[in-house]
Amino acid sequence: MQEPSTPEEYTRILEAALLSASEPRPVSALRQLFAEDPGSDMIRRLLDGLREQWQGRGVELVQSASGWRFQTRPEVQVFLDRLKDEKPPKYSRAVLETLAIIAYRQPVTRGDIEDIRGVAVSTNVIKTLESRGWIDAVGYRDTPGRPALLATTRRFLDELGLRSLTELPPLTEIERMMDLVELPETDPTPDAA
Amino acid sequence: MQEPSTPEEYTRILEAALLSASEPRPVSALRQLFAEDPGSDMIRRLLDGLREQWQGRGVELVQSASGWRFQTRPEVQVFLDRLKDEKPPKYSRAVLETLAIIAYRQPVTRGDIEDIRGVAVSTNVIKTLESRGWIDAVGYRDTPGRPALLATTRRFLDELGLRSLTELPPLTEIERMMDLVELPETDPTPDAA
Amino acid sequence: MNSVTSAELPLAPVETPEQVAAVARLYGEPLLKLPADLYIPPEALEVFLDAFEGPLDLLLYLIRKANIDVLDIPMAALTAQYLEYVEAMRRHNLELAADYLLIAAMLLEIKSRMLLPKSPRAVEEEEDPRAELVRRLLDYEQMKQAAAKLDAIPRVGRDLEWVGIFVAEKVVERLPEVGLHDLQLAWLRIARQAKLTQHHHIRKESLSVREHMSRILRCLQGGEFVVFDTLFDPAEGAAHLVVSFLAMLELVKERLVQITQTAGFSPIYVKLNDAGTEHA
Repeated sequence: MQEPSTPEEYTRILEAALLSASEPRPVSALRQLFAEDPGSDMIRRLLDGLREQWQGRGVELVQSASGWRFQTRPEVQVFLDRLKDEKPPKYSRAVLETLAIIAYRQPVTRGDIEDIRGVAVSTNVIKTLESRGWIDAVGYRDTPGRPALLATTRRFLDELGLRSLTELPPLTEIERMMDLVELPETDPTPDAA
Repeated sequence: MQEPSTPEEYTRILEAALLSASEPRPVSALRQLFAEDPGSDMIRRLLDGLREQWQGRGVELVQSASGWRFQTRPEVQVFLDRLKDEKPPKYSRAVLETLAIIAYRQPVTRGDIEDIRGVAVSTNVIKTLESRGWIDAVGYRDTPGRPALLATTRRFLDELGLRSLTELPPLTEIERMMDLVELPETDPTPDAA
Repeated sequence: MNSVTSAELPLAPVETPEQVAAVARLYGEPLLKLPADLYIPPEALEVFLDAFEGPLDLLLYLIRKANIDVLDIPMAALTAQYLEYVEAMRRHNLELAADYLLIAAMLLEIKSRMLLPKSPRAVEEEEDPRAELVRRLLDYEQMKQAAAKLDAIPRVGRDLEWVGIFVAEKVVERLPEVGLHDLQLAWLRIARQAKLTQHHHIRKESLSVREHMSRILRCLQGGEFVVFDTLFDPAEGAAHLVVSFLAMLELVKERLVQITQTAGFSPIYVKLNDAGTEHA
């Protein structure tokens, strides 16, 4: 096949590359598909066009932390699930809360997580998240025992379809309520006795 | 999402299921996508339609013994290969020098090559060039051991884009570059006839 | 703001469906309601506690159920109730998690500090003793909500699948690419080496002659005698003929071929030089 010359030909190749990719593809990689580098602006324009072409299908083109990829739309999952032998894991509250603390407060140690949750964090919880590839140790805090500092991975972002941590759902406003507490103005509750 | 009712809605789900499957899907499995079994004839008609929709793209829907699947077309492989970050293999210096000697001085024996390079030529070097189809033995020199006379082949010229050996970069030029020019000897003396 | 004045917090009956769904199973039966008062059937206590992620979670639940503003906790009531749970755990010999005791200690400490009269001077800088507890409860609450939000984000494997179709690939061994430039460089190195050693003099010779030498040898490969004339193609032009002839002479000189002619004007034959045969 000859090198592409029209936008349609470029798109045809981009589409095949993205449909067959096992990983998200960054724009920089997609530029390498072509003997003559079309530049990142052109690739982005083509990707935007391709994304539009796929509107209304059961599959969509999305961009996450590591790049662009095709994925099925959540609406069709109910159908796809019927072909599955096993259900995907449902995570316990302990796992989800631990994940949330790592995601929003990273980097944190296991001790930090225990402080927030008020209970010991079992090793299994950490292992579950590690084996999913969602968290890993990014360093060690320079305190006794040198506990590992945990953070979320790029894969975590990719698997949740996020481009960066700033796309995490915003936390419920708590600061403002905290301020109220700090100003201890109302008389200490009389019923305390 | 509701159960599909129009052919387009069925196709949308089939397409998503096939694009996200890593293995070929038999018709029997695809029937299970739907709460109400549409029957294999209907599934086959929908798949035929889907295959047509994908005509002329970089990806095609194909049917094999184990079922239906999307796969890339052979024509796009050359582009996809560029995303692999393997370094192109390179010949060793020994191989390149041997090739150069055979190209410029053919027909030559292995002994000739060793004389010129000043080091032994390993059998592997010769084999590499032979298996590439770039050199072959065109005869044997009538000296003890009857060493093979090596020459470059038509294929060597083709693959380097040459019409004849005279299109190789002239040695005079190379040698002038390094101030090595020797007076050319006159034509081989005809006394041997 | 809160109007609860009784010493005991009323545990409102469970109404919110999301809580109901979260509660555990008991003897295979879904436990649809959390106990509506402090009495917990002994065999249900463990299950009941399993529904909570620890003491902070339990405290938040108690506060919620009693419809208390988390910023204005009636410490005495809350502490009393919490301690009842801890006592129930102890009575039933459940393994008392240290985490629960730790919070119990914290509650008692807050309560006692609130009972102490404040010195007028201290009032200014002294923080409400409950501030730390409230901070922890809100902090935990925030993360609890964040966990629910994270869980709601569509993720691969559960809500969607990644597309990765089969790559129809012809596996071709990648061969090194060689260009004219590579050959030129290789020769340059050889020549430089030769100059250094003076071991070998590189003769200059017409490449086309050498090309024709290879061509003629190839024609003779069968080992048969070949008619001399057939090795030349007059259609290629005079220059071509001359070069071919020079190549033939060179082959003879290098004793690579033998040329025979049985009689004058009879056909000349060319043959590869076999060992042991005489040379022309």
